[in-house]
Amino acid sequence: MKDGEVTLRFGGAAGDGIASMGETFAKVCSRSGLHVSEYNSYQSAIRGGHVWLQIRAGEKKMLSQGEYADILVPLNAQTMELHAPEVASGGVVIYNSEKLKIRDGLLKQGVRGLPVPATSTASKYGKNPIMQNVVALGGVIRLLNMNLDKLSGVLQDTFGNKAKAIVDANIGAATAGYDYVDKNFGSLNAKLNFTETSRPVMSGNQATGFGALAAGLKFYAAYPMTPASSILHWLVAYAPKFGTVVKQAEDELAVINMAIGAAHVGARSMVGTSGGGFALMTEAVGQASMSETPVVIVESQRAGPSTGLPTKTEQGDLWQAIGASQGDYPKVIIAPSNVRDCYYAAGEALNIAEKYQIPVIILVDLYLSEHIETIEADDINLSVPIERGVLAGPSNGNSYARYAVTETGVSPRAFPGEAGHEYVATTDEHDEKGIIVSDVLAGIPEHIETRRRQMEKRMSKMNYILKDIPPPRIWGPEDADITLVGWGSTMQVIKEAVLNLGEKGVKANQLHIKYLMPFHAKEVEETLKKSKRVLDVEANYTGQLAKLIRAETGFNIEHRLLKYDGEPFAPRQIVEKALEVTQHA
Amino acid sequence: MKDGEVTLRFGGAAGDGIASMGETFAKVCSRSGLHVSEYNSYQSAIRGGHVWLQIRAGEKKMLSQGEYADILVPLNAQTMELHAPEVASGGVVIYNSEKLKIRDGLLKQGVRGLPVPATSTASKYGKNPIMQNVVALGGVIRLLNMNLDKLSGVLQDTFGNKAKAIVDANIGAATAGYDYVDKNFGSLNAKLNFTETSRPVMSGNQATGFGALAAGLKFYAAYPMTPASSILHWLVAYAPKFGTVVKQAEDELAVINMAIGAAHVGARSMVGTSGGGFALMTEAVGQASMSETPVVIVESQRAGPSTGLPTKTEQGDLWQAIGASQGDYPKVIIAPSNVRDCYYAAGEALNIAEKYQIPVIILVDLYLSEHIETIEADDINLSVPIERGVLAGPSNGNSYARYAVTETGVSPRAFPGEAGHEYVATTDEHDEKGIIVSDVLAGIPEHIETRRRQMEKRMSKMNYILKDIPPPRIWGPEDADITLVGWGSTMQVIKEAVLNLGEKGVKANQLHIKYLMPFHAKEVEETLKKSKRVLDVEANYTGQLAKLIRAETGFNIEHRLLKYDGEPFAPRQIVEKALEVTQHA
Amino acid sequence: MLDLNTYKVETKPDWCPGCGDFGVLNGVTKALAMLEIQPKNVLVVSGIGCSSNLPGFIKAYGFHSIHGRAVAVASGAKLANPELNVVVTGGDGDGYGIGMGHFVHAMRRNLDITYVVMNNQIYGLTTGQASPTSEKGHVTKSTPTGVIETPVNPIALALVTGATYVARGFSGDPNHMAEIIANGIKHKGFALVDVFSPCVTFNKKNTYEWFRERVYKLEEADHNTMNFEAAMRKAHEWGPKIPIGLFYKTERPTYEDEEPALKMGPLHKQPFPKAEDLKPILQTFF
Amino acid sequence: MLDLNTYKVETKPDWCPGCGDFGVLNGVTKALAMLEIQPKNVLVVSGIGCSSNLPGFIKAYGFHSIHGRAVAVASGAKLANPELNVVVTGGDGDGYGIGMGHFVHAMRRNLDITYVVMNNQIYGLTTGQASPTSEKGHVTKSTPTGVIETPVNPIALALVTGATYVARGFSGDPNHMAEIIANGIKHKGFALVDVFSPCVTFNKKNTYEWFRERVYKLEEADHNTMNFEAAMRKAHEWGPKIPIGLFYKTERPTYEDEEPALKMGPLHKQPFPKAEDLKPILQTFF
Ligand SMILES: Cc1ncc(C[n+]2csc(CCOP(=O)(O)OP(=O)(O)O)c2C)c(N)n1
Ligand SMILES: Cc1ncc(C[n+]2csc(CCOP(=O)(O)OP(=O)(O)O)c2C)c(N)n1
Ligand code: SF4
Ligand code: SF4
Ligand SMILES: [Mg+2]
Ligand SMILES: [Mg+2]
Repeated sequence: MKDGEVTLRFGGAAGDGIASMGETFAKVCSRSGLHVSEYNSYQSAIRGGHVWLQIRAGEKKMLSQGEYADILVPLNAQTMELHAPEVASGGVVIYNSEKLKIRDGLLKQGVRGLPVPATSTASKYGKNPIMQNVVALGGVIRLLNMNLDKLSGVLQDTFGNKAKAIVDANIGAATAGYDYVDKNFGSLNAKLNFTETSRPVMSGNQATGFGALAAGLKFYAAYPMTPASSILHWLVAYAPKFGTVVKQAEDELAVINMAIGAAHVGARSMVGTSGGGFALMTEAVGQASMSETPVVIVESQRAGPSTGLPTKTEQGDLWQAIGASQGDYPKVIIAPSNVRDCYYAAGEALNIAEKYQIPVIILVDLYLSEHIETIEADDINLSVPIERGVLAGPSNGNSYARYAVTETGVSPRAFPGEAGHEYVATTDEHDEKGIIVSDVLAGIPEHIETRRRQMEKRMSKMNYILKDIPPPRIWGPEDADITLVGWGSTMQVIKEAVLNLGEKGVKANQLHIKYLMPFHAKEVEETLKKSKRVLDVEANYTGQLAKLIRAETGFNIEHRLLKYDGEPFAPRQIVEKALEVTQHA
Repeated sequence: MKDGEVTLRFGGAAGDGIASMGETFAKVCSRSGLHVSEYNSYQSAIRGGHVWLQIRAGEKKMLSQGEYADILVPLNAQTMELHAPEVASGGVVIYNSEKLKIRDGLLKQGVRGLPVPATSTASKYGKNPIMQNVVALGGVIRLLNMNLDKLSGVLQDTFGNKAKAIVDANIGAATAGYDYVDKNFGSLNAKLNFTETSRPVMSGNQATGFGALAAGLKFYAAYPMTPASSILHWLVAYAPKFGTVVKQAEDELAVINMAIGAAHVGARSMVGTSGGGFALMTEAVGQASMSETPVVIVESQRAGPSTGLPTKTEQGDLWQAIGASQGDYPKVIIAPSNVRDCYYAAGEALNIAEKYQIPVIILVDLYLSEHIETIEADDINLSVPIERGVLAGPSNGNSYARYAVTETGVSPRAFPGEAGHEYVATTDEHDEKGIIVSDVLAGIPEHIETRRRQMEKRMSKMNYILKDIPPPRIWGPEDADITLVGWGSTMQVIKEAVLNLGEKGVKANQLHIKYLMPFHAKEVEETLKKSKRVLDVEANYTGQLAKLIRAETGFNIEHRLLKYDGEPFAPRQIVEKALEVTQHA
Repeated sequence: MLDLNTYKVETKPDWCPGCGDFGVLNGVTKALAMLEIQPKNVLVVSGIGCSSNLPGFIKAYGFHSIHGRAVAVASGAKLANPELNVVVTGGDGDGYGIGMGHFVHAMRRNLDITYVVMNNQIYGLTTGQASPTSEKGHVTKSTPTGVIETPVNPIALALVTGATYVARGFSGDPNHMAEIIANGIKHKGFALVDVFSPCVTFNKKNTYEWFRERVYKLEEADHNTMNFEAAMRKAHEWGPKIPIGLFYKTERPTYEDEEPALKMGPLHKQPFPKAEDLKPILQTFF
Repeated sequence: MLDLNTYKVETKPDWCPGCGDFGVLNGVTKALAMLEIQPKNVLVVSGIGCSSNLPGFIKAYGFHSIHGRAVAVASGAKLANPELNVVVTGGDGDGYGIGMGHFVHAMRRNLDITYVVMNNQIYGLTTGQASPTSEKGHVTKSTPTGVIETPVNPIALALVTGATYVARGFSGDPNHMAEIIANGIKHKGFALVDVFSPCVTFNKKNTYEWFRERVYKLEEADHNTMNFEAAMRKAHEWGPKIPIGLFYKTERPTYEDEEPALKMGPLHKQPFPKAEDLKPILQTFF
């Protein structure tokens, strides 16, 4: 067990309440001053199957959920079989001795089994089998020398709006678990200092929803799709009272087109989906750009292709985002890299969308969307900047040119309802006033020019956006032996690998790319050319970022660590690959 | 007027019958032993607006429709105003003197106006104003010293299944026009040798439809969309009697999914659409690859983004094709480069699709789809090879593994109806038998492996396909001063530019890329590295091929000629740019 | 009634001479004038098709969207600014073909939108393929041996799906049509106005004459517009006599009325959240 | 009747214990057994959803397609091999939500397909959001203040759109359901079998008990299944009494029967064109 941190794993079947166990424990940790990172590995089946959740808590920022657990809480035999052998030396398996057994030889040397009669203990507090989880949580609190009151507090907050009896039963079960462990096993020798500084515990999707709400989101539409659905669930619970319409539509085609309609009349609009839903939206992404309607699309990637592994993570949709819709048109792709980033990316995306009147894609993935981590309380600035871009303002009586050619490509926007600005937004090519040229003007010399000018007007936005967004910067020592390149959700795990490499005496640094379109080709090229060795780390088969970097800079990243099995990276895997690369140099 | 060729332009409004004038004249030329290339510039409006068609005929293969006309036939005043000033010196404007005037100073030096009283001439043969076109055609035949009987023959074949009176009226009007010109103007001094070798006159879409039919197409579905619609129109007229189902569905989602359903049960299947329809299909393209169902998608590009300019050409959808659908999966992109190529590409695509059980995209564009050209009669081999790939054959009683892992990634296919092979094709990740792993197996070590193996199995197809398809080769002198790079429909016009450059003493050659995915990176890189200067010629804004080449090879094409106004390239534009590039070297 | 010139723009409609859509343009314009709705308060949304060019020919706000998505775009717009008079105009292919899903779902939402479908039973802009309302046996470019599907019955579909105002007009009678459209706009809830709008270029079967011989007005036929069953019977009349006019009308709360976030009016006029109002939300994460 | 084991596979259904879909699996299996259709001649097509996992649990050919497209995939399959017994199985979200367009258009085609919809009035697989058949006021994950749409009425929709066999089953009565499905498969033409298939995990409103208290059989209610109006009236019964059984049945030529290219049978068994047969086509280009 590493000083200053501990890793737990809960495992069972879908329906066993693993996720809420994780969330409860994460909050207890946070209230005890610990940082937390948690990942829930689940499957599509609603009941049954195999689910396990790993949670790592410690005194410093936890950059990943870690790899091997110190404490395993198996809720069924399958979990015992699969996970008990992986428990780290010095760790324990705390289990319901009335339901499970530890067969001989299952545990590694130095791992202890801690039997708890959880069924009978729990049965005193209710018939719900999930009460056993609470017993186990109580036991874990004791094992880690944590404060039982913190657990009771979280249970109180969670069940507070249910009957008092439920709250009492939960607290009773937790206490019983705590007492049993106290009496029979005592504490582990985990070295953990607790403080009173508690931090918000958030998933990426919650941060995205919250960030968007804070940034003035007024319209959100979605069609359920893992791993984007929880943005909908969060927003529909919190946003309507702020005058934000949150709608589930009949499909993703309706979703994006409704959002475009809402944006057209002036509402800051966003949608959320995963890769398959985004595929359906692509035609309308082009529409948004052509009609110059701002809209933000959150695409949370899951393991593809096609339906693929809906509950597993992947960074496989970068090229889909780049290639979305026919023709050349301006759009922006932002890949936030951790939960805090999600909060601000939502507002930033809404601002860019409205300033440049274009679609902005926020590319996240299942891991980032759904995993939970603590962030610093003051990481969340509740007064985020809101930029609505150039508006036409009251009509000066002259006729209004919605698509006026300007240097930046941005023309002042008007909203229906304003007198004197009546115009038609069109997806056909049009002149400055929005009159379509496709019908009877196309191909006539003057309107061949109209077309060219409108293309140039639209595309010129990209140059100005590139100036607005910060280029990526190297993190870590300038003179590193190896540079680890990545994008999106892998930022923290790569960072952890960089730190681990440093501990092993290998100087490593990190180039993490957040803005994928437009692309800081110059800066990226310069940085990579200066690097001694470059390792691309991505959760996809073809090395999609590496290919983009090559397309934009010509730079070929020789070494690749590509993962396409749906599982998140463990720091060790990156470290090992980096060691291999540096040793072979 | 260049020796051995002549260029004509017909112009008027939509509904004036310009397209059939062009087709008629093209056939007359073909039957007179001439080669033809024709391009019809039209707009979205069904009636009115401005339409003009250019047709170039000559003794050698016509690589483009040329630029300036020798003979202009304006059917309305707008055409006179817009096009008469562009007629090449030595040329003529032959016009209906009862309807139109040539205002002073409109024509270039050396261009003559030839007034014909077409209204009264035509009125003798019927009330249909389109009869005036036939009068004009008759006149043109005389001007070019062509044989009137050839025109009569084409009219006979065109109207042959209508009433004899109609045929007679048409031939009468043509003869009258011929006689009038004969009496009043005689012939131009065009130097054209006629022969009795006639050639098929075909559009790219006709060739695609015909090629697919010859290659055993059994199911075609489409939703109308310019410029792909004429594949549907052609196939529905000819294919059903060969036992090929040709269906218009309710939208593009239905189209591609119906085709996948048909392919699943064993029918060779294809669909056709343009960029916007393809956007809607992308989700199912991934489905085809994941379920390993062969399907061919013809995407005929038009000027985007979004609805854009539906009747104008562009090569703007390459990245959409590359990025189609979420995740990494095998697919093929083929861009035929002329009409002959379309004929064979259809069969080749069907073969690759079935051999590798993947989606194959044929990327053409409005220009290639709709323009008409003569090809050599023996260019059309009616016995094209048909490869259906590995089939399971009769069951041997063992249980069938639809997704068996093999070296090439290809597993034997079975069709519903066969005893003993019952299996489920799935879009969820699955094991070799097709049992989905997403539901209760995902994330379990053994099935993390299953997932990885299936990903590798699928992707390994790409390596074998790359070996199956020929790499691009330089056309022209090895030691050229400049290499012109392009893809798709621009092949011939670039070739013409290369030839023109040669005539001007500039050694140029051409690297034209037909297979865009998988990509012959090695060969392309080697070729480009050997080139003195490289000029990328594309009909899009961002240089989509150049970006792909850089992504695949790192090679940055410095010089670019990018056209995004919807108009096809004229050879002159390419020559001028090449001259600029070579002179500045 | 406002002057019809209130809605006049410079762009001339470029439909084929005689196209039924001219009548619909007149009908929509006249309806707006009758209701004295200012151009600034109208949003006309369309998809793609000959008919979908309509927003370009009328002074008002407009969104000339992509093929098949007009109803979705309009729904979003209405949900974001319920004060606008949202009128959707488009073709049978756009609305009943590719747009079928949105059409059905919009009706069951009962948004206060008026949907005018220029039903010419053909795909005009793409030069004459079969549409979902093409009659059985109709020979078109895509059905050289005749359509083999049963046509969509938009009136019956609207009746079972929840539209609260279901009517039909005919381009040959623009005044009657204007009346029907005006009542549709006035009506609180989803109004479907299916219009026989002949395509003179590609549909040589369902012509003005064809309709003139057949149509009769429900208003003159002792039809009870509040009776669902009667409306359904009328919806299925297709032969020597074809009804136009109002089939059915009922009252039901609109979607906007039931949407809590819209209590405060158009979204873009509502204030952005203040930090202090967001604080309690932040607290939930601790 | 064949042995039910004929259709048995190794994979165990992984629905939640008590899920209505078990009943539907039994119903479909039994129907096939009753009709003595060999697994090799069945193609079961589905989309995505809990219900859409069904093809994996029955021995037959299958296509577990993408969300919302099952009917389109099945239509293509049927058009390419009309000899197959094509059964589509899926959820209410899959079929009546995202799949609405295909659903309506397939019915007007009257392809000989049987469509069994496991209607649980909820999105099961995505953990409990409102579906197009969720009742007004239903509180779900995506509608914390209750659904405000009018639910889709699949029976009424099928009636006006051209399905030639329109029925409803209930998972609580699998024998009755099997009968109905069997008759649907036997029926030449599009058969819709909407099934109340409770989601025991996410729909706590429309439970087995809820339905048991309400459902009654049309077969026992003196209902004329050839009368459209009667069927439409029954389709709108939703309250203390809810009918199950056959609402409507009629005969109309199927799409396959009218498709000229299918005169010669399954497409993949037909010969490829010979060069000499293609020659006349080449001639048209000269
Ligand atoms: C996704 C997509 N598919 C196809 C088209 C081509 N398209 C344009 S209009 C149209 C149909 C027009 O028919 P309808 O809606 O009835 O309008 P009409 O022209 O008859 O008024 C089609 C198929 C398109 N623009 N976008
Ligand atoms: C394009 C797309 N959008 C969304 C999803 C996510 N998704 C999977 S199943 C489902 C709905 C399930 O509901 P239903 O069809 O009623 O089936 P049930 O699970 O209730 O049986 C959704 C929205 C998807 N797979 N694909
Ligand atoms: S083609 Fe038909 S629908 Fe289109 S403008 Fe002409 S008449 Fe009207
Ligand atoms: S979630 Fe509902 S529909 Fe899905 S398996 Fe469970 S009970 Fe059945
Ligand atoms: Mg139409
Ligand atoms: Mg459901």
